[in-house]
Amino acid sequence: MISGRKLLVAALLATVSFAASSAIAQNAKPLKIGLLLSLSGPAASFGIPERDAAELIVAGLNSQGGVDGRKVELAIYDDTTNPTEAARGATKLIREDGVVAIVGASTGSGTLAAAPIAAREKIPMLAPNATISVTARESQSYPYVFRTMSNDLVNTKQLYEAAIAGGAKKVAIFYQEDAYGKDSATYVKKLAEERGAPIVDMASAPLKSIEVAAQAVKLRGSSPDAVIMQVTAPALGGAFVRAAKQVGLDVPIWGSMGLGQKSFIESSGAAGNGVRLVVFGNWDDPSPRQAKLADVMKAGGKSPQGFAELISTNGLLAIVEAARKIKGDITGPALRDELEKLCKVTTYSDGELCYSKDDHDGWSTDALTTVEIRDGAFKRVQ
Amino acid sequence: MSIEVEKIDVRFGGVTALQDVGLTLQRGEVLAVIGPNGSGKSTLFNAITGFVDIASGSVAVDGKDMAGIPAASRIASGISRTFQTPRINPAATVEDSVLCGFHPHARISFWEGLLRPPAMSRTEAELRRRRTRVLEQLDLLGFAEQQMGELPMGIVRMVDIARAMAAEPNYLLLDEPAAGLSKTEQNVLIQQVRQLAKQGVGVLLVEHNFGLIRRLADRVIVLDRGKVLLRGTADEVSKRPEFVTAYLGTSVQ
Amino acid sequence: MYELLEFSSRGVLLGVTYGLLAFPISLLFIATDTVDLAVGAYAVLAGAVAMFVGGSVNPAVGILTGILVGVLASAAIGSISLMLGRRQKGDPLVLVLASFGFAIFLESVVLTLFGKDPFIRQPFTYFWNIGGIRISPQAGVNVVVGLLLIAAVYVLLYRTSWGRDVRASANNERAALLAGIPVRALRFSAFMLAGLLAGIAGVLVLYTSGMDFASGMHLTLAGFGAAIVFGLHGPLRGFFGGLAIGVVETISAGYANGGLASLVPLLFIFLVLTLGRGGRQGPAGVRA
Amino acid sequence: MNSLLMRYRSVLVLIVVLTVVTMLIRANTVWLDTSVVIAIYSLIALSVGISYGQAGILSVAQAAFASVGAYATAIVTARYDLPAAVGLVLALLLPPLIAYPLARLVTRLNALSLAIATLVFGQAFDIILREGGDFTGGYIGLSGIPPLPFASGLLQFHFVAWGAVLIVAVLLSNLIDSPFGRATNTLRSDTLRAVADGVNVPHVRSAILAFSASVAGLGGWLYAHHIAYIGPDSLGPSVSLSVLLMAVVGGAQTVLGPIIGAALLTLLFKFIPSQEVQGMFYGGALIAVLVLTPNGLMGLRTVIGRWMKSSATKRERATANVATGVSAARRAS
Repeated sequence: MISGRKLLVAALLATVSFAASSAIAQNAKPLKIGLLLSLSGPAASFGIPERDAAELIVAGLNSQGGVDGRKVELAIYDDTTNPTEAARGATKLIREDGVVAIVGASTGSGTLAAAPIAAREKIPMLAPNATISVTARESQSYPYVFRTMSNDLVNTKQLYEAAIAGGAKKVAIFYQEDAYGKDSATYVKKLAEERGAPIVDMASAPLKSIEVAAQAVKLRGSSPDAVIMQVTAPALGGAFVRAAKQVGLDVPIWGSMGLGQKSFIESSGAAGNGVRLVVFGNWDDPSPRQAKLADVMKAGGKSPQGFAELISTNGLLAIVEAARKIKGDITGPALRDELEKLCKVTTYSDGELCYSKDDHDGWSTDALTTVEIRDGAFKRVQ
Repeated sequence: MSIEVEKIDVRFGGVTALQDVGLTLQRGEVLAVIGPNGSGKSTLFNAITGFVDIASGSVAVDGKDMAGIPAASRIASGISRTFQTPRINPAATVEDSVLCGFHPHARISFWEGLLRPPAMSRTEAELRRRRTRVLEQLDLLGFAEQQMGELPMGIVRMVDIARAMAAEPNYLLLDEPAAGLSKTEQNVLIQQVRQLAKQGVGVLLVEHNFGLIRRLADRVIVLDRGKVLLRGTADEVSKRPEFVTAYLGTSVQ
Repeated sequence: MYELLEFSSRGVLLGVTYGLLAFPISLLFIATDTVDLAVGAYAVLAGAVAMFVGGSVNPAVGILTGILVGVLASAAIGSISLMLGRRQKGDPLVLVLASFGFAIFLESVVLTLFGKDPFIRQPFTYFWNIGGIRISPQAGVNVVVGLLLIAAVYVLLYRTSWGRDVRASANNERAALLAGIPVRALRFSAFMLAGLLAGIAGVLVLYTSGMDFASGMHLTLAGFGAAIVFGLHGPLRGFFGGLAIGVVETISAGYANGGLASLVPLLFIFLVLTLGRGGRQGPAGVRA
Repeated sequence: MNSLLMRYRSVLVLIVVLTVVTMLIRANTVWLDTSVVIAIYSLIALSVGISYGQAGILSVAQAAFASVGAYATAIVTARYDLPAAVGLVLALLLPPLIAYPLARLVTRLNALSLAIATLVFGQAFDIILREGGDFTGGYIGLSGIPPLPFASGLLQFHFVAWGAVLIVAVLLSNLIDSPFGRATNTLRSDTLRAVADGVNVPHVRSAILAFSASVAGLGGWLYAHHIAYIGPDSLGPSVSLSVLLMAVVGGAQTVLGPIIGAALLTLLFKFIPSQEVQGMFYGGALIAVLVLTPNGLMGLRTVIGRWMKSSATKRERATANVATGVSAARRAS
C-alpha cells in the first residue's frame, strides 16, 4: 500500500512539475506574429500606419500579460510595395523568425504573391486588403488567407446604394487605373444595369495624374446627377474634386473609402465641401469603439490617419483571439482551425468579425459609415 | 574591274560639297586626290563608301551600281577605308584592333559566336595567323599588345592602315595616311602600298605630302571647292599654274 | 466641336506645365549634351519647401526659398557632373544614371522632411469665364510666367555672350577650350540655371495641381517627353512640345477610355521619336 | 589552353564562389530564397549587360522582356496545364520576337532618345498588361503558377537558377571573344568605325537586343515558377531601372559585373534600415559608385591597376627621360 501511495504521490508530483515546466516554457517562449507591410514605396501611406497601430496594440497586450501568459512579439518586413519582396518576406518571416501567423501584405498583389508561400508553410495570413481575388475560393491558398475588412464588393455596393438613395438617376463614374478602380467600376456598372439605370459615362486616370480637367469635362458632357469616384489616392481624388468644380460639374460627388484620409480633404481644398464618402473608419467623428483605438494611438504619440490602423489591428486581434482558444501548441494549422470558428468577435472596427469555413471575409456592411466633408473634417451622416 | 564615279553632287543643307565630280580607279593603280582643306576630298571618300548620300550622279564598283547599298555592305564587298583622324578605341590593344578589320572575312554569325562550334575556333586561329602577318608587314609586331590610347599618332595611323588591309580589299581608300608618320614609317607605308597595287588592289589616296604622291601615285586629281580642277600625272599637274594658285598657302614639298 | 475646343484649350494650359519642365531639360542638353533626370525632383523639392516655408512665414518668402533650394540641389548635381567629367570622357549616360541616383536621393529627403501627404496651394477660389470655359486664374499666371521665361531663355541663349559661349562649348568642347572659354564654369552655371527653371516650374505646379514626394519622376518624364517631341536642341521647341503633349493627353483622356487614354500620349511620343528626325544619330550608322 | 582559361575565367570564378556559398547556405531556406532571387535578378541584369555593356543600347525595358517570359509560362502552365518546358521555349522565343523589330525601330536613334524610347515602350507595355483582361489577369495578375517538377525544393531551384546564370555566362563569354563580339564592342564606342569595318550595325544591334531579351525572358520564366505569382507590379518599369543600376554598379561591360551588382543591391536592401531614409542610402551609394568607378565595381580593377602603373611610371620617368627624349626626336624628324 505504502509503495502504492508513494507511487501515486510520485506520479502527481511528476504531473505537476511537468505542467509547471511546460507552463514556464510557454511563458518563456513569446508568440511570434509577422507584419508583412509596405513601409516604403507607393503603398507606404497604408503600410506605415498599419505598422504603428499594430505595434501599439501589441505593447498594450503585453503590459496586460500577453496571451495566456505569453508575450506577443512582432517580426516586421518591408515589402517596398513590390510583390517579389512580399514573397521573399513571407519566406523570411516564417522560416527565419518562426512566426505563427502573418498580418499583410499591404497591397492585394503583395498578398497574392505571398499567400502561396504561407499556405505551403501552413501559416495563416490575415490580409488587410479589399481586393476580391485575395479570398477566392478556388485558390490553393484559400484555406490560409483571411480578410481583415469588408471586401470591395460590399464596399462598392454600399457606395452605390448610398449614392442613389439620395435620388440620383444618372450616375457617372470616375476611377483610377489600377486593380481596385477598374474592377469596382465594372462592378458598379453591372449593379446599375441590373437596376435598369445604366451608368451614363465613365472616365479614368492613372494613379499619378496631376491634372484631370479633361476627364471632368468628359463626364459633364453626359450631364449626370451624381458622380462616384472609385479612387484611393488622395491627391488624385482631390484633383478630380477641384477639376469638377472648375469645369462646372456641380453635382454630388461620392468617394470610396480609400479617400477617408486627412490629405484628401487638404488636396480638395474648398471644392471638397459636401463630398460624401462611405468609409471603414472616421477619426474626426469616431464611433465609441474607434475612439478607443484613437486613445491607444494618441497615448503612443501617433494620430490615426485612415482605415489602415483599423484593418491591421483587426488582423492582429483575430490572431490573438484564435490563439487564446487553443489548448495545446499554437501552430499555424491550429490557428487556422480556430480562425474559421471565430464569430461575433468585436474589435476596434464597427460591426462584428465572423469567419467560417466558407467565408474568410470577416466583416460586412455593418462596419461601414457614411460621412460628409464639412469645414475641413469628416462628419457622420445619419 | 574598277570604281567608276560619274558626275556626283553632294550637298549638306544649302552647301554644295562636291559638284560634278567623276573619276575612275582601276584595280592595281594608285590614284591620289589632292586639294586645299575643304575642297571635298574626304567628302569624295564618304560618297564612294556610302557614308554620305549623293544628290545626283552615280558610283559603280566593278560594274555594279552602288545606289541604295549601305556603307557597311560596300565595305564588306571589298572597299576598305581609313579616316583622316583615325577612329580608335583607346582601350583596345593593337592586335585586337587589327582583328576587327577582318570582319568581312570572319563570316561568323551571331549563333556561331554564341555557341562556339569547333569550326569557329579554327576560323579564329586562322584569323589570328593572318593578323600576325599583317602586323609583320607593317612593322608593328612590337606594339601588338599595347593599348591604342598609349601610342603615338604615327603608330596609330599605321594600325588603322593595317586594319583596312586586314579586310583584304579590292580597293583601298587611304585618307592622309602619311600625316604624322616618321620617315621610316613613311617608307614602310610606300613599300606596302606599292606591294598592294602590284597584287591588284586599287588605291585611292588623299594626301597633302606631294613628295609622297610623286613617289607613289600613278595619276593625280586636283580638287578645288568641290570641283575637279586638274587631272594628270604628278609631274604634269605640278607644272600647271592653276595647281600652284590652288595650293597657295598650303604645303608643297 | 465646342467640346473639342474646350479639350484643346485645357490641353494647352496643361501643356504649359510640361513646357516649363521641358525648359531646364533642353537647356541642359544644349549646354552640356546630357540629361538630368533629377529635374522633376528639384521641382518637387522647391514646391515642398515653398509650401512649408510659405505656410509658416509668408508665401512670397516661401516661393523664393523654394526656388533657391532648387538651385542649390542642381548645384550638387552640377558638381557631380564636373567630378565625372574629369574622370570619364565620353559616355554621357554615366551622368544620366548619376542624376537618376540623385533623384532617388532627393525623393527620400522630401519624404523624410515633409512627409507623404500631397503638397498643394490653392489661393484662387474663383474662376474666370472665357467663352464659356471656366479657368482658374492660376492658369493665367502659368501662361504669363511661361511666356516671360521663353523670352528670358531666348535672350540669354542667343543675345548674350554667356549663351554664345555655352552653345560654342556644347558644339565642340575642345575648340571652345582652345578659344579660352571656361567650359567647366559654363557647365556648372548651366546646371544652376536648370535648377532655377525647375524650381520655378515646381512652385507653379504646387499652385496649380499639387504634387507629392513621389511626383519627381513623373514630372521629369513629362518634361522629357515635351522636350524631345520636336527635338532637344531648342528650348522653345521644348515649350511647344509641352503644349502638343498636353493637347494630345487631354483629347485622348476626353475621348478614349481607361488605359487606352494613357496609352495614346505614350504612343505619340514613341512614334514622334522613332519616325521623326529629331533623335537620329549621324548619317552612316542609320541605314539598314 | 591558356586562351580557354582567359575566355572562361569569369565563369570559373563564378563556379568557385557558388560552390562555397552553396555549402554555407544549403540548409538555410531564407538564404536559399535570397540566393534564387539574386540569380533571377542576375539574369535580368546580365541582359542589361549584354545590351548596354556590350552594344551600348541603354534599354530601360529589360524587365518588360522578363515579364513577357514570366507571363508566357504563367499562362500556358497555370491556365492550360502545359508543362513548364513549353513555358521555357516561349519565354526564350517571345521576348526576342518583340525585341528584334523594336530594335530595328529604335537603334537608329542616338543614345538618349533610344533610352527614352525603350522607357516609353516599357510603360506602354505595362498598360497593355494591365488592360489585358482575363488573358493577363489584368491589374491582379496570375497566381497559382506550378513549381518546376524537377526542382520543387528550394535547394534544387537554387541549382537550376544558378545553372541558368552559368549557361548565360558561358554564352556571353563566347560571344565577347568572337568576331561578332568584337564588332559589337567596336560599335559601342564608335559606330562609324564599325561601319568602316564592314559591320552591319542595325543588324548587330538588333540581334544583341534580341539576345538580351531572351536572357531576360529566361529570368522571367524562373521568376514565375519561383514566386508562383506574376502581376504587372512584379517585373514592372521600376524593376527595369533597378536591374540597370545593378548592371552599372557591378560593371555592365563585364560578365561578372551584373551578377555582382545584383547580389550587392539585393543584399543592401536586406541590410539597410527599411525606412523613409532608404532612398538616401540607395541614391547616395549609386552616385558614390559612379563617381569613384564609372565602369562599375569590376572597373575597380583597372582603376587600381592604372593607379599602380602610374605610380610606377612616375618612379621610372626620371631614369627614362633620356630615352624618351631620343625617341621623341626621332618621331619629330
